[in-house]
Amino acid sequence: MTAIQETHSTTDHHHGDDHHHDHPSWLAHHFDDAEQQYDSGKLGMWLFLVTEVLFFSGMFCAYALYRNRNPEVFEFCSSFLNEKLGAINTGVLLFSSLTMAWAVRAAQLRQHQLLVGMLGATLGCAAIFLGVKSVEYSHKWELGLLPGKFYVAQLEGHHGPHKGYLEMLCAVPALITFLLAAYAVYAWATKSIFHQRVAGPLLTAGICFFGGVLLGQFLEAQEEASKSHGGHHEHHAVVEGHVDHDSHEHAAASDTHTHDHGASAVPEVSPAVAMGGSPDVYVASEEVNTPKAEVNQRSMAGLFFSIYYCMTGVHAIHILGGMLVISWLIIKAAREEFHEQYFGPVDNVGLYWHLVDFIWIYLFPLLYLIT
Amino acid sequence: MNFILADKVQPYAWFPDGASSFVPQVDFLFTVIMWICVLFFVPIVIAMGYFMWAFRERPGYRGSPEALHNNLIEITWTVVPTIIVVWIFWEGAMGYLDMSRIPKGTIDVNVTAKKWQWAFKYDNGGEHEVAAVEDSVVKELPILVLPVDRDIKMIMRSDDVLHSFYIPAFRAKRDVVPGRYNYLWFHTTKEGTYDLFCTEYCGDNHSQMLAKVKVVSEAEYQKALAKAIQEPEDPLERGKLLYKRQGCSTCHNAGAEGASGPGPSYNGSWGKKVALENGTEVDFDENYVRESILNPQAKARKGYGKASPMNSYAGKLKDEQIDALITFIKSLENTAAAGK
Amino acid sequence: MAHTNAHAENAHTDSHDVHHGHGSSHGDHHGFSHPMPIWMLLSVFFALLFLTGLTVFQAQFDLGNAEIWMSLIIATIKAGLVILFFMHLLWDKPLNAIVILGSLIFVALFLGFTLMDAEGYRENLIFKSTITESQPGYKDPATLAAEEAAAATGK
Amino acid sequence: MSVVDRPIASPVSPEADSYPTHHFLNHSKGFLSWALTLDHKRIGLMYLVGVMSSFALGGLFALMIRIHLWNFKDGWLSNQTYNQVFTLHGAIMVFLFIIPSVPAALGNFLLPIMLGTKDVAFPRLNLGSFYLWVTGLVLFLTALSVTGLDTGWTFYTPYSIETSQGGAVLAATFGVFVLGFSSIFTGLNFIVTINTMRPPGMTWFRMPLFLWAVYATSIIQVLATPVLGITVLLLSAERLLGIGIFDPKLNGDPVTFQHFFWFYSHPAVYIMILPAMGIISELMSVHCHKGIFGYRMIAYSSIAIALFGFLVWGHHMFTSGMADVTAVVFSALTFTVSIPSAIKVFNWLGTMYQGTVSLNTPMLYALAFIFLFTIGGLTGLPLGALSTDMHFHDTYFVVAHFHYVMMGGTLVAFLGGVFHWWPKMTGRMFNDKLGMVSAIIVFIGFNMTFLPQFVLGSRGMPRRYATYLPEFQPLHQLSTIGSLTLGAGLFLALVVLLLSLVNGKKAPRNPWGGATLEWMCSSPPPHDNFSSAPTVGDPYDFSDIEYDGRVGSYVKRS
Repeated sequence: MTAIQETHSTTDHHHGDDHHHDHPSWLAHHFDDAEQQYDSGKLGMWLFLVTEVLFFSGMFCAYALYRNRNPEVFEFCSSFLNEKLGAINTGVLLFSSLTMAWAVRAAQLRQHQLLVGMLGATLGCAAIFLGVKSVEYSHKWELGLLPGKFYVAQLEGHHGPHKGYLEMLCAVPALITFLLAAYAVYAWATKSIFHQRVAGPLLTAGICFFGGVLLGQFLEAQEEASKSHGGHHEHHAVVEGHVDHDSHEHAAASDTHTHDHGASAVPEVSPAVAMGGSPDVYVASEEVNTPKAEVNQRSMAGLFFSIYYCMTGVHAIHILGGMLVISWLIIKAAREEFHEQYFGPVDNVGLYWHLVDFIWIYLFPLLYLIT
Repeated sequence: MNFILADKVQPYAWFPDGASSFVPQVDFLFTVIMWICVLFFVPIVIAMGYFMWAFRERPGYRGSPEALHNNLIEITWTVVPTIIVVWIFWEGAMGYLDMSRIPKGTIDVNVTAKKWQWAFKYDNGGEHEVAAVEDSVVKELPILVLPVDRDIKMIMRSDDVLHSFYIPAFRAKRDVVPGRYNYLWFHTTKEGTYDLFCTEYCGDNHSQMLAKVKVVSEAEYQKALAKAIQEPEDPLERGKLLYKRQGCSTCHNAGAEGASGPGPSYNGSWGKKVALENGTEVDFDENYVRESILNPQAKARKGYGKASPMNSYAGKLKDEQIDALITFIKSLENTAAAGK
Repeated sequence: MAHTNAHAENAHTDSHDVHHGHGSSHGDHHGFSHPMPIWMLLSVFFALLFLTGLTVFQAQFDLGNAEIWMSLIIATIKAGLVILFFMHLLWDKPLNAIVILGSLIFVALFLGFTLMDAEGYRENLIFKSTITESQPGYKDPATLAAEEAAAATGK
Repeated sequence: MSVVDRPIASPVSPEADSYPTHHFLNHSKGFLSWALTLDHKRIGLMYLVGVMSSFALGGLFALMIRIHLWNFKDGWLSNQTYNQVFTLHGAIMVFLFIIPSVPAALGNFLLPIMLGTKDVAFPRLNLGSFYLWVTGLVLFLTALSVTGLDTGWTFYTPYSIETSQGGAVLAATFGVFVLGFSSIFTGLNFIVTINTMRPPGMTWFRMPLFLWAVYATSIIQVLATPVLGITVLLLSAERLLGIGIFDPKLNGDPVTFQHFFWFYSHPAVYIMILPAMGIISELMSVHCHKGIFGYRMIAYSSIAIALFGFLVWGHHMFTSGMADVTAVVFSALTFTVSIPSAIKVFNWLGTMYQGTVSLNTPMLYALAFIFLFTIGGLTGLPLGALSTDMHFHDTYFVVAHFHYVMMGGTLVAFLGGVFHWWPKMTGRMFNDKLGMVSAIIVFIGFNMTFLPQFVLGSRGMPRRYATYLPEFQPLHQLSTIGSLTLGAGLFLALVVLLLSLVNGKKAPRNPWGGATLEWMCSSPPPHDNFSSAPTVGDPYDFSDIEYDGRVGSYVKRS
């Protein structure tokens, strides 16, 4: 109810001012004045953010449910996510949020050049983020760390054959960057300030993507090195952690426990047997009786990666959407359309962008930092 | 209050006559609610009719635009219903807690629901029999035999999708959920035969996933138990039994009349080449039948690719049981030949 | 239009009396653009960076169950900073604040009830290990059922 | 500002009330002028046509079901077809008809006019959500034609994961996703419009109750629908990627899906019924020519229902093996929703008291609503009480209950609203006598269809059964006969409406004597509703509105 009284007081203040005869171009005909238009847009955007929050809440619910059910799986699997990359991406997104907020300020102060620059920076950060992400994804796919029933990982760390997922992921961005480059050439050829202002940031963003890819590959390679170096310790540690956690959670994960015994009583069986009986099984022969095997199967680790891909994937889609609208803003900004009367679009896209950041702020520790 | 009214209130006419310890509470509560509804509904309708008539638009009459608000009335018709629903809630919750608190020393029955048959396993390891029933869409149904005047507990699992275990006469219902156990208990009070339904939609033959519950005297129950553990020695007889007991009959026709139901008919294919969904052909022989029991999707018959998928019986049938089924299916070929 | 000078004062007013100014700024219609001072933007950004470093750092040690709460608390602080400053909720119409905070209440409801129920039937779950099923020592449903029954009547 | 272009204050002269030569219908011509229109009135009309035709489709399926059930076995449909038919009946009725019916069709047309604004806050978004709705429709038809959807409209896992009708499930879930966003954007649009665009004088408590109802509805649409979005998204991921979150084969939890689904779909029940209640509040006061009884109680109860509606979804899962405490809590919360609904019914009766009741088609539908909705509401009590629900859950008792609320409630109110505002929307009067006949036939047919189903349910007839025990046959046949009657009544209603377009006489400005703003502008309204912000009075002050024989319309004494 308070909400209602509140708006009652705040929205009652466009007394029949007869502006609507001389409507400026940026003021829609059905609004009385700039502030009404701005307030409407903003409230609308906040409501949209509410829907986004609830949209993601579904996946957070799934996460909480299954992490609570078998924590050891989440511990074990998150050791396959590269903390460094996650942290870098967090930083990148935070910086993009800064530039976005700054862009709003620039729009309000009619600093058109700065506005374009800030939007461009935001776009670039988004591109870097996606670049790093595609490295993460492709790397996991090659390891067979796939969602649910496609999960086929061998945990002895050995790679499958190089399948070139990364190249696939890079194909489209490459094409786009090429087109943007062409556009940029055209812009400078025609010496059109407007086109230059637009092409510059977009092209930079395109290049940033590959910057992100390189960065990602570099860090991933480092990780590999450290793994293969102290790799044995790594896994040992994980297994230890798993075991004593299990005894920790004795009451909770009692089911797991009984099956532990069942499994450890079992003599070694050939992968053929393991494969044959039920299509869901995917375990290397030498793993069948290790506690790790409990976790390394489609119904356990597979489930974790399902959740991982759903959350990060949907988030990545939101980033893509954000990039589209930011590019649209860049075009408007290049036309110098924004001023203290009319900066709603920048402000609202900003809100959206901050929400995307907001979500990632939770995703990062929940997925990458489980010990 | 319950006790005061319980004997005054006749069991509700529309209900099937009850046969479990839950019946009095449920029927009592429902009857009371029904009367409450009547007490609200009838006056509302009468008032509606009367106002329609008394205040109808007519020459020379103009109603007064007063009477827009009356705190006393509005508070009354807020508070009174509130009190009533609080009571209803309380009654309902108490009854429910009785239903969900399982007493000790129950007779346990393992219930396994699968598309589209109920399978019952008594605690001596014996399994239900399938018998002919009249007044039903299905000619033969699984029969669950229970002793009268005992606490019975159902331990329920599902092999495939959601089902729901419902015996109207017992006023008892519980979903059967794959991936977990659900429990249901009741106290049988009256001998007789009662209907058992699946009330959670489970696909093509959902409406034929029925069974009969036979509540009998202790002695007859013991007889039934003894009967339940035996499987005939003769493989053919045994095959016949398993064909019904394992629920093959719910999808696969075995009679001389042509294919019916979601699965291909067993009839008259033995020894012939049968076309597969993947375009190839295969000999319909022991090997094929065995494989189709253990890994049904491997070689689906032509035209059954879209049929609702059958689950593997690996780990559910002993080897000799599979042999018995094969013997039975083999025998069908001969009957069909005799038919020709 | 003749609003630009009217705006000129507002634009540079420091955010705090903007906060108060809002309710009363009905007279002029253009008091709605409140540029954020750069120092504020920057300090918020560095605060966020610091907190990120902090969660990564605290993730080094195994704090057991406390760990998830730690990282959630830090994440919430970061989220709060983003919402309050980058999204200007601090100076926004109270309605918008109510809207977004309200949504969090409903998220809590959703997660709360769902998890509450899931926790309730947890002991009834049949833990499906896709390995053990296809191997010797695999228990057939009946014996499992018997065990479960014993467990259930025991409790 | 001159007095003349303030509709409410203008002294009504005959010519002012004659059929306007220029209005939103002939404002611009050509297909594109409709397909790309940003005018909320035209969008509303397009929605109206859309939801009515999808209702016809769903109704067709309903009749197929009833006819199939005439015999207890060997009906004219195979089990498989029957399952697909009831699935599509449910899915189409819920997602394509009921949810958009009142808010999107009538709401779009009326909200800005009742509020006294030129348009909704985001006209483009408005048109966009209409086209999202169309996309959803197309996807559903694909699901229908490609392979039949057979999961039930609830898409319960794991059946929806295992069923061989994979293509249909994907098409339908994606359709639901799109329709969800259509409904979200509508709600968002309405909330913003009501919050920021009310003209001077239109305070919260001067808003017609229909707007309160739509506002409450919009809150639900914005808060609940996203969860449906993610649910169906995860479901389609189940089918495409086998993620296993809801799949017991992979240790997923099928019951979690039910929580996800009902967190939306129970509040959705109030998306369906709240705007209908709003319509009834308008109809009762206008056709009784008397202010609504207990305005604030009704307004508050709308909001209360909207919020409490979020706390009760668990009662759809009482038999799923819930923990006792959860079940008891949900049951308790469930009863809290019943009170506000009861209050509304009493207030509508209070409105009739000492009014001037003019019996016409809309009023008859309104009275039918009160009758049917009361039954629907009261039969909810044994379903909310835990022990009795154990018996009734998933039986025909539930089917009858929600048809009394959804169809006897929402549909009947929707029809009443369509008849009530038809003159305003089309500028034509319909044949009132025939209209009343249709109302009576619908009323009789409806009760004949669904009263027997209460008995069937309490005797233990489970829902979604293609065949049933012979003992149930007589009641089923009665119900089938009823459904045919009902169909006839609805068809008659449609005929009445369409005839009015052919030979209906031109509608005056205010045929019923309403006091809300939409009756102050011509029928049909001009392109942008009000040439200037109208002055707003009490929407339920009928004291100075009286019939003027010269113009054949109600006018405001000035």
